Amino acid sequence: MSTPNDAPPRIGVDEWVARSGERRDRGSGPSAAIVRALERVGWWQRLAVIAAIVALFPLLTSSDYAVRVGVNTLLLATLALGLNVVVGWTGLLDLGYVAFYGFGAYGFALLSSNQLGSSGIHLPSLLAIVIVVVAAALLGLLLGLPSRRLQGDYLAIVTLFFGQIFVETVTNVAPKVTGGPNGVVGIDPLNFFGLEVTTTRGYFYVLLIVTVVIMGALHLIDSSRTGRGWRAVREDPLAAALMTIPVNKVKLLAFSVGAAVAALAGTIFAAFQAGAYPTDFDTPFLILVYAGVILGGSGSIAGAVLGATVVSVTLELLRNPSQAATLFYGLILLTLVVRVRPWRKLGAVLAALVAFGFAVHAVIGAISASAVAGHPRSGGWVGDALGSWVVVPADPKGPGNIAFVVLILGLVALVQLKGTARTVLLVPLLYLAAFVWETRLVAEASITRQILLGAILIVMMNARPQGLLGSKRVEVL
Amino acid sequence: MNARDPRSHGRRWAAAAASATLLAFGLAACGSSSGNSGSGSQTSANAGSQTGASTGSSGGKACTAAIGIEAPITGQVAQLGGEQLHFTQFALDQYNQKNGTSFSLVQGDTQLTPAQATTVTQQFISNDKIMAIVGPAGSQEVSAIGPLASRANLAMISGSATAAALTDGGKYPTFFRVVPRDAVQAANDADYIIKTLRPKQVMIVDDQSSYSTGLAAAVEPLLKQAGIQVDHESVNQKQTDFSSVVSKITPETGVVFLPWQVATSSQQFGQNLSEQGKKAVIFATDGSYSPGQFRSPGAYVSSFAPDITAIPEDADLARQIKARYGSFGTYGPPYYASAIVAADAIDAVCRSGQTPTRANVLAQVRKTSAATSILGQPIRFDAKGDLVDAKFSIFKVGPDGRYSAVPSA
Amino acid sequence: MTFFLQQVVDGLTTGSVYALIALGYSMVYGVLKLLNFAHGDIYMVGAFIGYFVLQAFGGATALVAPVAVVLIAMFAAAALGAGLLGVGIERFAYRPLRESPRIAPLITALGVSFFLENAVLLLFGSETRLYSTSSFIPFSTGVHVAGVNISLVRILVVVLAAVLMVGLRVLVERTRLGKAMRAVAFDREAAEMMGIQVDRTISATFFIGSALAGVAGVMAGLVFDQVFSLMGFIAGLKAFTAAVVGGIGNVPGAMLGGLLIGLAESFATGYISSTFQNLIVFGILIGVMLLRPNGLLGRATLQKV
Amino acid sequence: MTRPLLELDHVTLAFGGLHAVEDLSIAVGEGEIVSLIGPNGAGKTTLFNLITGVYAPTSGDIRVAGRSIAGLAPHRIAGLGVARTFQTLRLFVNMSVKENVMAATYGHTSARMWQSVLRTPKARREEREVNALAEEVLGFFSQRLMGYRWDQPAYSLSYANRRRLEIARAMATRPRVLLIDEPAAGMNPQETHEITDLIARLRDERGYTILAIEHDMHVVEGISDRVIALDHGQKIAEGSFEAVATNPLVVEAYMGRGTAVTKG
Repeated sequence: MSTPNDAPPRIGVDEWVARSGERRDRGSGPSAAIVRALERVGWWQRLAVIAAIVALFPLLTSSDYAVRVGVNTLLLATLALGLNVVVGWTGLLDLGYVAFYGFGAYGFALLSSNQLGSSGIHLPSLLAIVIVVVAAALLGLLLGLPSRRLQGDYLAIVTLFFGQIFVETVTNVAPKVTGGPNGVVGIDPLNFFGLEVTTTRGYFYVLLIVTVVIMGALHLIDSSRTGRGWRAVREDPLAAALMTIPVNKVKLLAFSVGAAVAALAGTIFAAFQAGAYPTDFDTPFLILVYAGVILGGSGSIAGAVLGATVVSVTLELLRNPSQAATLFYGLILLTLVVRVRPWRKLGAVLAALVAFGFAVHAVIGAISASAVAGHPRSGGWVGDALGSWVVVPADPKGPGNIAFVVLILGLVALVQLKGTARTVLLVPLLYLAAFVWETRLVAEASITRQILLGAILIVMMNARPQGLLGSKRVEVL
Repeated sequence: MNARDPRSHGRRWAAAAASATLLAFGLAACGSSSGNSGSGSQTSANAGSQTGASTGSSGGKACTAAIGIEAPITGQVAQLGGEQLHFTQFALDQYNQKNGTSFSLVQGDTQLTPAQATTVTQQFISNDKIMAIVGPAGSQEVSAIGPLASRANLAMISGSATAAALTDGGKYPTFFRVVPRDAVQAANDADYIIKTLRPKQVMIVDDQSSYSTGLAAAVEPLLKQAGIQVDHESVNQKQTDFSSVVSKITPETGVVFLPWQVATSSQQFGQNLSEQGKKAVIFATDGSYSPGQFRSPGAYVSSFAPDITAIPEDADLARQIKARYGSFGTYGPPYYASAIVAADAIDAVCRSGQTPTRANVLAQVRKTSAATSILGQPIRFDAKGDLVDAKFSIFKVGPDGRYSAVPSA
Repeated sequence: MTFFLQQVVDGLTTGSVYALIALGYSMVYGVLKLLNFAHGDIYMVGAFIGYFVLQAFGGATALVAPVAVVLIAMFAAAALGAGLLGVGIERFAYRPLRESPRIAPLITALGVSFFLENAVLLLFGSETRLYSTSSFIPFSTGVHVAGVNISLVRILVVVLAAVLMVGLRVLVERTRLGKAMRAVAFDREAAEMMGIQVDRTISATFFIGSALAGVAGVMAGLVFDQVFSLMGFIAGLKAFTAAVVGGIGNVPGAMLGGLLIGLAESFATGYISSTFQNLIVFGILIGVMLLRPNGLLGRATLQKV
Repeated sequence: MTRPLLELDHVTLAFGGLHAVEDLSIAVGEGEIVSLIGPNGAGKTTLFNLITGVYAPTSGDIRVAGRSIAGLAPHRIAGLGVARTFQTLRLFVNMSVKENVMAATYGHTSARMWQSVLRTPKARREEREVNALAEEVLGFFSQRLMGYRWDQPAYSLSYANRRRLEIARAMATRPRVLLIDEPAAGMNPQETHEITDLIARLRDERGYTILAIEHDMHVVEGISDRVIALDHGQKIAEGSFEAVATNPLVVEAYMGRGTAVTKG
């Protein structure tokens, strides 16, 4: 996915025309053929094809868990789509976004449970969703009002307050109504005209339809007057105003659309989980939505969906230690293949690595038997394969911790070094990485998951600052 | 999609298509490999018992199964979850070693959010090696995953979800807890405060968590009935300085009731009290029961178990855990007990010659009858999943920070 | 009066800690226009360094050196360690992204934050560590004014924070480095053409800002006792708020913002309601932001059209 | 002079005690090209900001075709037919060339968001019109902004082309009055020459009334029907190029600051 020109674009450098031929001729082989085939059809055909592929997914797996991860992914994707309107297109840093998700969930919860009144309120889902989404859109308008006066990071902080206020309010104010920290439970499932959605697969398809419809709608908006207005406001609010665009109105509209999309996702989430709890709508979740939008490429519809997918699926893969191991070793190998050129050098490094491992294992084993008494923590064939290669002490915690710190320092040194020294250092570092993984990281699977998520974010953004599908942008400060 | 270049447009869509396919495969991998997903973390539980597994005692073949733990292992309350994880891991390691079983532990980090707890539970359900869940930690998580676990016949044995509503009306038939419900502790504490401490005024400070507000709501009416004036305050769980709340304590306030989740916060509250020279006595609940961390002299702590470090049979165990994982408080021991309940149930199924299934493990958990436990009391469950004969002990913190049990009123 | 004074003392201590963290936020923002979300975690690392230095001296109850020496060692080690960590983070996570859209380093900063929090969790475990300050600086060694006991620790924290802030102000206004920092903040390219070593200046900014956060971490340990891997998250959020409310990029503004939030918190609890403390504080801050859209001391930058 | 289209009536703009524009009265007739000259800091761009609503006048009135626009929001003023370009180019740099122009039709279109989503006949018709308008406006610059450049992001255009695009974008707002801020700044002699022609064509072919700020006296001489000289926010001279250029006050205003009247 790398572009030929990795330098950031600069104003006034007319590389566009010069590179048009290159763009046209780029790539050969199957991937380029697919690209060309897709270019020939319209956007909605593409969307339909992708939707159809995704729709097959629940049929291919028998696991409810996989489908549930799909549901979570689609929820995150929908949220990312809404946030993309506010952040990616209109350029408003909204840190209170996830409150609308919560608002949607709580709104639906109150209108579809026994929470209010003596026998509760149980509206038909469609009605409840419409009420909640419209209310959220209005609330979005209201909370967008500060954007008339505040810009950039100042707007960010005020919206952050709104997000916090939402969590505080549902937790502390009127716990009789919102259930306080225990939330609202016993929410009705979605029902449309007498048809109840009760299975995970059912929710998957409901969400798939919602996501695809939103993607289509946003695509049409993006290429319409409204979309151009949003992006013009992002690029230069003052110039936009002088080009007949009512900046404040356009900003409020963006807030409102974002809020409505988030609330829609919230209603489905509440029905799916059959409960709404305050801790689900706190800042850590907001961070994930942002990560999705920006990782995918701020400003791109497909990017928002892809980014959310990457975030959600990566987090799930990391939940399972054996998959995490595959990801860990796989990523290291992939990085090596991409970064170490030519092939001969790569071969040398790998050979040296194997030899280094056996040598270290032999030497340390000769000095102290207990230092190699442990077994690699990775189970399955990986663990067996590494058994006599990587050193695992009987009590690996202390050495593992030290190695972890040394590994980080080593990586720091690696970036500083150039040439042969770099290649030479690479071998012990790779070994150290395996050592740390087998001694500490697998044992603390849950913590490792978070550490790797952090590392992946850092590496991904460094590798591709504009996001996976984003286009390179010029920023005028 | 700023520069409307149809070509780059197509490329992005192609990438989206490719990644959607990738996602499908990824998810399929999630699903298909969940059957053996235990293998990854299996070793983490029985790493300490490599030899244990071979000395099988139950009919020649080792009893093999996985147990899932749901706890906030990372995130804002990792203090609690870490301890829960360590005790569970330790319990299973020991159990395997003693009984020749081969029970592995699968970690499920929920960060104390119901949304994540639901996903983790679904993952556990998909993993057909998992026979029981230890946890989840929070009452709101239990209500979120209760229906899922019930449908899957999956027993969940919590050591910290104490909200009374969870076992009312048998909503979650597969839910059990080895700790008494709020009502028991609330009645016990209120009784002691009213009859022994006899304050004119009590300040209740909750920490806005599910655990805390539940206890506070149960204690408040009892105190009021006894004619005690109650001042209810509340602090955010993430707060670290309580001086402002402490400054609101009047000389008439005899007792400050702290149903808090985090022992070190109670300790900080005690510091702020003595810093401002206030004379009120702290009465904390089991969330603060942690001899290493909450040692405000003169304070009272209630707990569902006598000090496990004071039980002679537990002393060795406490020492080992401390050596392996560092100091601990109130959240670990019940998880040890939960893990043992789960392990015993699976082992019992194996001993009876059956292959463990969720249904027969669940039935066995329901029949649990342990004469003793790490908590120093027998463990049996009533029809709703609550502990039978739950008792609470009250401790006074001495000048040296040591806990000593006081006779109940 | 006693009650009022008590709230002031509480507010000032918390506010000083927030202010010190906010300074780093603001300085980094000044030179890079980057919201360094990992800043709160640098503060956490500082608190841990202080804790381990304290343990190295025998721990709270059995100090093997005079208290003053221990304190100096703790602050110095935390400042140095945190400072170097900050420089390292800038060098490896942010520098490659300097020419990218501003939102990219933002996500990188979140990644660094996740990484630091959980690396510490992995290395040091989940248990909360306690400084147990009262064992070596008893509460009785304070000042008693109008019925309020102001402990020595609190005085130390407030005074040290004030000294550091004045020092920083002098540094920014008077020294060569300060001038370079201001120049880079104003226009990086122009500064580079004027012969200012931009990379070095940015590194220095990160060092100073992070060192201040490290000192704040030790202060928090001394006053609030608890040290744990996620303590930086909420403190960072508060400091971010303080920096923005004061006028981001503005040194006195960060101090003012920190103190304002500290005082608002203690007064909200003391006089209105502890339950709604955060709601009240956020309400006040939203009001401030709407009245002064560029922060308290931030100047509206006149747009050149 | 024909009927005045743009009138400034005793306009004053004060920032605190500082008077950026003081008691200024100007009238520009329909179809006229008027140049504003004056040394740096004379208040020329500030005057543009006043007319376009970036600042509201402290006192006095501004009228377009007899209608007062003082104090209106910038987008409303733009909608009433006042468009401008910027001295420091302010394009929507990350949008394509064509989108830059299309965005500027916002005020003259009215399709709601839902209409765009449902692609109602009205939305389609508007979109077609906007598209045609953009192509037509860009066509005004002949080969410079044609065809293959439409999908190019604005940032990648050359400096001169970005200046042209600014004018094209302003044209898309359907202006009656076009305020052009230093059109020839940074251009080479060839491009400067082209710009001079272009401004004349803008009036002759499109019928815009033009008020231009310009430093290059050759350009000023080439385009202006009339020249107004400002200094310290006040009008110091008005009339034909020759009359203003030789006006002693103007010469002094420039010379006093060490700048020659005829530069470039």
